[in-house]
Amino acid sequence: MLLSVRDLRASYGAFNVLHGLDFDIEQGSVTTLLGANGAGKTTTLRALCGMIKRSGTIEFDGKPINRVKTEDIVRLGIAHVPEGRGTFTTLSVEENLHLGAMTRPRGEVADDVDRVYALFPRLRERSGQQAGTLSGGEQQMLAIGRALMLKPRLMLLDEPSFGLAPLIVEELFGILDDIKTNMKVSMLLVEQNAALALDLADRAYLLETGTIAFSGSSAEIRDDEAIRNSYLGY
Amino acid sequence: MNTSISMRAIGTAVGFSVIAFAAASAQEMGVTDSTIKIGIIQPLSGPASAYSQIAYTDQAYIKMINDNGGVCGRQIELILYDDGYSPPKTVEQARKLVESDEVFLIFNGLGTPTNSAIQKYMNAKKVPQLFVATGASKFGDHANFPWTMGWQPNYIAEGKIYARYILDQHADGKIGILYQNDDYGKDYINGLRAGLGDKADDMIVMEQPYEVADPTVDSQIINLKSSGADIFINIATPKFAAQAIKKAAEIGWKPLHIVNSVSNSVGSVLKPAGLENAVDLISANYGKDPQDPQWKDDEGLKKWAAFMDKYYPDGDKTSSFTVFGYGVTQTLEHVLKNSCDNLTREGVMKSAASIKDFETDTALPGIKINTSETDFYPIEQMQLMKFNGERWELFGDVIDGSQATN
Amino acid sequence: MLAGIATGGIYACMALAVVMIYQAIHHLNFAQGEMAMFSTFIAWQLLQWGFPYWLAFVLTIGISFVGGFIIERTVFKPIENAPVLSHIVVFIALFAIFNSLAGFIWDFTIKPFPSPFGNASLFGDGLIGAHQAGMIVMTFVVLVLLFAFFRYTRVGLAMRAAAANPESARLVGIRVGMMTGLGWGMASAIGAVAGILIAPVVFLEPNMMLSILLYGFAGAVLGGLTSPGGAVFGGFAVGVVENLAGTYIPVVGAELKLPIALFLIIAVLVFKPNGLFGRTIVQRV
Amino acid sequence: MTASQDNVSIVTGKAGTRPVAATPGAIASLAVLALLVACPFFLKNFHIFQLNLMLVYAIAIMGLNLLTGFNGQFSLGHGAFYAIGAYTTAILMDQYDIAYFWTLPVAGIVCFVAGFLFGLPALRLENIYLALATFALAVATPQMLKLSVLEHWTGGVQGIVIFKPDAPFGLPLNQDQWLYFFTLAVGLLLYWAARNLIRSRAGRALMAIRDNPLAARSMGINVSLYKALAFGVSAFFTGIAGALAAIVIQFVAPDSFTLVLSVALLVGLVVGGVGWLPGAVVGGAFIVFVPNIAEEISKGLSGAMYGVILILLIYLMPTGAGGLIRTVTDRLRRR
Repeated sequence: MLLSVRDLRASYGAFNVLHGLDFDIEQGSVTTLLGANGAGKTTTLRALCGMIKRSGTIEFDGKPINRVKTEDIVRLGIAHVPEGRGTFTTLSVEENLHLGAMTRPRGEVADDVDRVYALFPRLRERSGQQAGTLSGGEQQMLAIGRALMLKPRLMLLDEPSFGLAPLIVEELFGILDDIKTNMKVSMLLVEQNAALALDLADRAYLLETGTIAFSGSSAEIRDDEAIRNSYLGY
Repeated sequence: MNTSISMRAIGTAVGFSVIAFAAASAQEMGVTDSTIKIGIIQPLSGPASAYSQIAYTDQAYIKMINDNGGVCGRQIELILYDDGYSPPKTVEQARKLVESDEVFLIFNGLGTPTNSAIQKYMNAKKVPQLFVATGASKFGDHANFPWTMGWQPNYIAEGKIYARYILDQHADGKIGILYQNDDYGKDYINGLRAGLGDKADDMIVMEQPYEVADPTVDSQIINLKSSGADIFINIATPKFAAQAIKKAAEIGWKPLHIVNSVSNSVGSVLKPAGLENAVDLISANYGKDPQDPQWKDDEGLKKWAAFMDKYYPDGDKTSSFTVFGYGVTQTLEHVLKNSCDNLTREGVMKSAASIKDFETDTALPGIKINTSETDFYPIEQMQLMKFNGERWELFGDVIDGSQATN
Repeated sequence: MLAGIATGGIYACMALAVVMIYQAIHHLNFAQGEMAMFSTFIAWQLLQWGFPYWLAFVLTIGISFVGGFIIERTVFKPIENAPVLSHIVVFIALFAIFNSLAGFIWDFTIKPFPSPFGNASLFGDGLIGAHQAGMIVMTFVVLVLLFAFFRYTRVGLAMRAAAANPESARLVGIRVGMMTGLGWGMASAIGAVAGILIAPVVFLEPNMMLSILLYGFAGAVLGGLTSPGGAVFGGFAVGVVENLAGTYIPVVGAELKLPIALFLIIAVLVFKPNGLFGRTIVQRV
Repeated sequence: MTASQDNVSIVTGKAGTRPVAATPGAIASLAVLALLVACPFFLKNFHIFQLNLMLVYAIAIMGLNLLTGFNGQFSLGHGAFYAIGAYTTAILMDQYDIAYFWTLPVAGIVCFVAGFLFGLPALRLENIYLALATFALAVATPQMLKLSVLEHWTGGVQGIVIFKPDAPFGLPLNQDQWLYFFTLAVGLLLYWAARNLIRSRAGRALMAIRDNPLAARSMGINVSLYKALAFGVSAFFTGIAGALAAIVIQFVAPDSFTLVLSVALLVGLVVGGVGWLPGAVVGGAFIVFVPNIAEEISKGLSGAMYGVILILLIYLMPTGAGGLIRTVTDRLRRR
């Protein structure tokens, strides 16, 4: 098991958001967290990375990381593509990519940048531009490209489709699928768009007000009409 | 400035107060059988804190008085407060001294705006505001403010002395002036213009002000040079005066350079500016410069040096501030001694207003302190001097600023 | 005009230091001038103890760097989550502490500070002296070094990232606290250079930086807080404008040259809110 | 002012955002008020004078708080409005023999106009640029006051000396006591006005602009007008404080209104609590008393002591006294 989470709890100040989550992510698989707004999906990702206070056990590759600081969790190979993309808007596209490989040896970086450009040709065209001037879709690509620069073992993706046009979303998920199959990067995907997420994911967890309401393989969930109607609304 | 209404009103208030004297009790506020309580308010922090050496010298001198048995058989208890050169704070501290600490008098407050802020209060309370450390001419107004007295020569008088020198020696010169943009600078200019009389407008070709907040006066000096002036009157505080002297030399401007007495200390102005740059400077003074070798064997300065070693070893012996503090506190000692048999606030003011030919250890030979009921300006004499690259050389007679008036 | 350039060099020096710390912490540090002053006193003390000039110079920069780093890590770490205004108040507190300490240790009388470039008059009938020229050259050298550092080194990039978006910076593994500390250290070191260069002109004393910092701010803001080159230009521009205002505006010009200069700067900002050379950030959602 | 009004403000930071249990806050504010009223009868005149200054600074901080705490605009230059208020009063009293109490509204209105006019161009400036603009204002103030062309009115560096009023109607109070109560009354009146302002539609608009200017604009709020008005109102309060200061200190001079004053007001605001009106009294107390405490500790290092005290206070209460009280009451209630 790549990541194994037991009894994860987190709160914002006095306000508890997660009430004890258990879930696992297998090596090389894509897992998705589904649920309504406010169910605690983003909070789960932030808790995993140590960006908010959390309790419970989180084991990455067999090692507990629940006391490790965000900066060091990154060094273990967990890349987080945060909500709102988190690009460095004042820096250039290329600099953003370089930042993704901050924790890795310098020598390999240039090749990796090329690899990301191969994946996202649009970024190559705009390599010298300020990231803030990119379109929403391009910024999302940049965020994912930056995460790849880490050569991550696990990628946490927070609503990559948010605010993007359908065509762009389709392109993006195509690339994610590519990353999954060709680069063998494990992913934990948070999505509003359940249909899209389930297509990509192997396994899904359904989050309801800070607890896991249901879990199963993507296929199981896709085929369960009751769940689709009551939780996913499609 | 139209403050005539308030001035008159204050005069009336003071008139009433004279009647109240009679009621003064035998033991004056701030005086006991064994102590006299005195307050000092000076900027110990903030932008004017360079002057704090004066306060610490005052303090050290009073310690010396106490060690030598005090005055009038009493020890002096000194309370030193910081006003940061902010008038509202001065008011607060003065009220604290008068109403809470109940001091006998407030001595050697520093600064024009700060002393202005409490002048009326002190006079209404009838507490002596003695020997304020500013040369503004307003602090010698015996008619309206009988409880306030200055000490050093006032700036207007000094300005007149320079004017007379210029008229005597360089009557066809073109004058460029650097001045601090406040009452201190303007008093000098007023004195200078009064001294030059009708010729003032013809002779003064440029006046360049600077603010205390300015980082340098470099651009002012460049502008003065380009104005074609051949007499440069430098009315600046030590830091800016030193900058001006240095800059003038750097840009090769060699006018007849007169530097005001506030900034003629060899140690704290001319040395930083470079002694070679200061050759042929003209100034006027009333006190001895401790850096000047001609006073090496001077009795007065030896006493001062011994005092510094013993009571204020951290003090800067090259600074004119410590000389100033010594002189002014010595004058206070003199006044207190003369009022032992009437140790009241009124008695102290009377004795302060009847000093006859008193010479402090640090005053130039021949400079005597004289006051009377109608003369609240203790030091009025100065002597001109020229810098020879090493020390000041006095020349001419001791000039009485009040005589130079005409 | 030339007279303005002479003083402008000083402002440019300080403006550069201001921009540096702005890059690192996204605040204007009101205590920066006092820190620079304190560094300069350290240099002065070293010289008094007989150190050769350049050794003292390098040592001072080193001490200042470490000092700035330590201040950030000790004073600001505990309140990193406090509101911006609380930080500003702590800047003010630091200002008071440095000013008071310097006065206490070295007293308030002015001290001459040597110039490595000498005081010879170079050109313009002595309007620009050797020291002024040296100062301007030094400013440009520092500028180029900084530019290279931020543009071409990893640490430089990491520092920029940490300042631009601390949360994202953490997510790529940058130790943001460390970067802020480094930023303080560098700003403090540059402040030391500025102080050492300025002191020969204005004389060393605890209040020497008070007004220079204001001009430095003005220059930095005029040039654009994101642009070190702009800051240098802004510094010179402030010096020139101030001097021209003093010379050519009748009646109140001489007395009000500083307010007039500031007024002009604000007028520029009203029309160009990011400064003359500041990058405009187009944010698309 | 009723007790219940007070209580809300003590407990919640942003007035009216949270309903709260009545008693502890009401008792606390009544106690503070009672103490403020009783003080002059026990203290020496000098201490009354200090408390009076504290109230004056508190009023000025209240004005600054309206701008910074409730409208999110930053000012390092409020000393300028304080100065304008003080000079308005001083000139009116000195040159035109106008009674001191009439000068207050005039000073307020003059400052309102000045603040509004300054606010208009400042609208285009955000954060640091606004800070610089107001900083420049603070630096320019003493120089403007010194201007020789204005010397006829301002008295130049020498300043203006004015008279301290006696208690009217033969009240058995000395000058200091009377002025203290006068200031207290003006302060309470302004406090009442400020609280009502914050709770009014206009107040909500101001806070909406602070929290999210874009959203506020889309809600149909005229952001520019409100921001300029906020500057004006804030200057009105601070100007009245300046006017009171002139009367209490009996003296105005350019050196009274340097950058140090503006900085002190900002420090007072933060120490009292940004966005918490009663915090102004705490801030006022800080401005008046902490430098004295620092001086007591060490003469030579008073500045350093002041800085250390300030840093410790910020550690103790990073969001000022207001924040501290909020946290404490929150904790008490949860118990």
